Amino acid sequence: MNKVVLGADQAISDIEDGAVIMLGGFGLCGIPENCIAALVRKKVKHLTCISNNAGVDDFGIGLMLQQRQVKKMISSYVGENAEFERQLLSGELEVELIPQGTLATRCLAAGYGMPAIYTPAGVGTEVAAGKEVRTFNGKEFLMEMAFNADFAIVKAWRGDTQGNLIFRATSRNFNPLMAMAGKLTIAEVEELVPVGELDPDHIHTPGIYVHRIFKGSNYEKRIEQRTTRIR
Amino acid sequence: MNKVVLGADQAISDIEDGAVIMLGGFGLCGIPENCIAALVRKKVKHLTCISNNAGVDDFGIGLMLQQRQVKKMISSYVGENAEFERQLLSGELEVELIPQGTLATRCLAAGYGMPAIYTPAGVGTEVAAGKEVRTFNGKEFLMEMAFNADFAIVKAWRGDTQGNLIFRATSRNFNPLMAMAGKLTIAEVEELVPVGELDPDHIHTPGIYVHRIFKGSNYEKRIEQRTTRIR
Amino acid sequence: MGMTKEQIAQRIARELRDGYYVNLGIGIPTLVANYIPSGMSVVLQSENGLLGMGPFPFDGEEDADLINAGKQTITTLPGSVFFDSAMSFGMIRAGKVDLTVLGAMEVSQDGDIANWKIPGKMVKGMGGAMDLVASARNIIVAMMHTNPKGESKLLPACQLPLTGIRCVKRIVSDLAVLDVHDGVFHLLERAPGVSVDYIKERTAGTLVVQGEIPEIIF
Amino acid sequence: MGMTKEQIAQRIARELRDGYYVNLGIGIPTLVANYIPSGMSVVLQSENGLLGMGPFPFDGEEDADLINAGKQTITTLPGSVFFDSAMSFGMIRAGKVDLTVLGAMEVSQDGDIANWKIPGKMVKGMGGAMDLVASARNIIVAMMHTNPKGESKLLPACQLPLTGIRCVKRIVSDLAVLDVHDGVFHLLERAPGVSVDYIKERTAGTLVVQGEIPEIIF
Repeated sequence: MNKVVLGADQAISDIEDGAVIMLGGFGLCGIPENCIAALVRKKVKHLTCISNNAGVDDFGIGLMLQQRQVKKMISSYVGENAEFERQLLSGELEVELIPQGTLATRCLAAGYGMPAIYTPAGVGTEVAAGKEVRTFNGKEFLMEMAFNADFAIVKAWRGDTQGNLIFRATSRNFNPLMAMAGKLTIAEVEELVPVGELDPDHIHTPGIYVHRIFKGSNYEKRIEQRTTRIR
Repeated sequence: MNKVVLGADQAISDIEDGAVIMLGGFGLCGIPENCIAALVRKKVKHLTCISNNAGVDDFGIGLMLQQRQVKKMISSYVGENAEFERQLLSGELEVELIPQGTLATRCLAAGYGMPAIYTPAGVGTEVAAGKEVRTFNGKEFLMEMAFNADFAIVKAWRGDTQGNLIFRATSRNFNPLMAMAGKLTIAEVEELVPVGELDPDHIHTPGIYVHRIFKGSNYEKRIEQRTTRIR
Repeated sequence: MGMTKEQIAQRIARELRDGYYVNLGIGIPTLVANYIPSGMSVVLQSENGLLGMGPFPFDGEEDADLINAGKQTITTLPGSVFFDSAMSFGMIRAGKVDLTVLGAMEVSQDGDIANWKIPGKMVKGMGGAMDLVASARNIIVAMMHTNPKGESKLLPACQLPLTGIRCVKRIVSDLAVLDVHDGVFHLLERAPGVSVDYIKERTAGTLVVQGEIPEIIF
Repeated sequence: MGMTKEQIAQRIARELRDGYYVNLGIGIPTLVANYIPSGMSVVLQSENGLLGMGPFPFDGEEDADLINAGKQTITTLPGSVFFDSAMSFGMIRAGKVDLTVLGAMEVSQDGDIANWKIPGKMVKGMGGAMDLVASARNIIVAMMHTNPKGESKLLPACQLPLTGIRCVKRIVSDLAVLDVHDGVFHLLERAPGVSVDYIKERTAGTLVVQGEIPEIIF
């Protein structure tokens, strides 16, 4: 049983046109840079991408948008991205906007085998259109369905050869949730260690959820809003 | 803002007769020994206890059963416990048995503000009696409600003065879930450290879920089934 | 006339209590962090997965893995915790965050809020706003009382697509502090030098004024 | 006549595949761990919160914080992971565990299973059994073909309170290996020295026997 693959190209080799893929990350923080680059190289098209954001024009999922590889984005915030805007307005790109907590919890539901969850987010708004509204203890909730994605692609800080993952700081975000939610989960890691090197109490994603893992390279880890203070 | 209390007696001082309390632990592993002892000392009665197990005759929740402090147990497995059996047969004690995964997920639901969850566990069995059955993708699920407990009492390995908790090995079990689920959460820890000493990436329960914390003492950590192999 | 953004933030900071866990939205709400009274323990939640948000890093110490919900580089504090987005919105949904402060384009006298979408303009998405407003036990809106054209943003009913309904409890605008309950706005405090009549004229929704309305003192 | 408990476990172990994640119940299922082919990577899940269950500890090295779902002291292995009970049953419910092996008091030809409660006897609880049977993609039941009175435990319909319905895929009893589908039992293999007729006589449910039924070889 070997989950370790050589690199991003091998890891994503069976992602075909029309696939539904989840991509971890919040903004540009914790995104699977290597796999995104490989998807661009593979020129796979008509993808449905579930990711909190859509990258920026020249980085992250923005690179896939530039190559017109994305048919539909399912996100909570698509931010400043001129190419995204152009494709959306021209009708080339379909966008489904869903509340961030709903996005996260629909991943959790998939990873925990729960077909649907109830959340108050979006009650009384256009997000509720066509959805079941149900009252519990006098408060209204929307029923939201678990995601059903062919692939999940996540980025972790450290991983071992059994696919156990540890994330770092706020680059954790959606990564462990999507790792659980994908039918097939690919993890790229900054550091790939032999099995037994990660403390079993510190692992965020158990390897049972991870099917392929590789050590990524040349991480750019671009910063979207560089804010600092004076010493 | 001070979450640190002197000890178990102070921590549970406002738990009154008739309270609904959750107690962490699986078997005797990871149970809040100090708080259980304090509840026995306080002689608080008519409690509803939500805990995966009911201890053994002379340890864990069994100590509270001996003092007839428990009106109702909500558990998945009540094991070998003669006093428990006697009270159950005599009608002194009420028992609600629920599947272990349902127990865990009803805690998670409470901690995550989800009023109800769907699980396939118990479909077609007596557990389903009176519950809504709903079909998703051709499979039947039961709707199970989030717990609503006045107090959660958990045991962690290490904690800091802001209530951040780290659990050890399989003594984690229900503890982080119940910590999230209680309206008021009390944590007893083997080691209480100053804030800043726990790695923010390794904390299992964020302090936002914990209202009181203290360093427990004299942990017995009794082993229920001592199984070993020969060298 | 009216309060500056800093003064709005400063006034909101007076709503903080020791031990509060607080989520601050982008814009004026972020400024509230600058006015936490010293000695008061207030823990800031950032919904991308952090409790205990610290100040911006010193120049050169930015960490790409450590950002807030506005995607700004930040720092941690002693006691900080990281978690995933499901737990983050879980604690929000469960009402564990004591106070949420966010901006608004419109608020109605029923407590509805619109702050994510303007028809005809490019939609960027609601991010975590719908979760926050639907879940928070206590929401304060930080906003300008009127739009640049001078039209009231405190309305009988929101005109813009809603972010959430019946959720806003309190508004701190540049002109006033108001509570929202029982289907009307209640005037509580006036900005320095702003008259009750001036506020009335700029409040399109029903405004209840009871007794003497104190002026905010800084 | 028929297989020993060890042989049942040994036969079940032949169902293991490299890379499997497996949950083994208490009793005969636990013995399956002793027959994992060397060189094959099989990770054992213990539903109290562990992936990668190792053998019992050496005498004197027991750790009270490290037990399995049967409350026995155990050890970890390189690659082990601890998690909470919600994640544990989450991965079970999501079908991430490849194989679940558990005991049964009765199995019906529809794949229903009863293994938690006997009317009139003290009820101990279902523990994680209902979650496991309702969720697992692949369930093998390890059981005696008959009760001590010689009555079949493979029935047209279960008499005891059910643990789960339409879930059992395969049975390895002391007498035979059987599949359960299309509302009948299908005989696949015979225990050493056990005849098809002998199995037929001891199977109360409908038993389909097609072609030559091979004898299990150890």
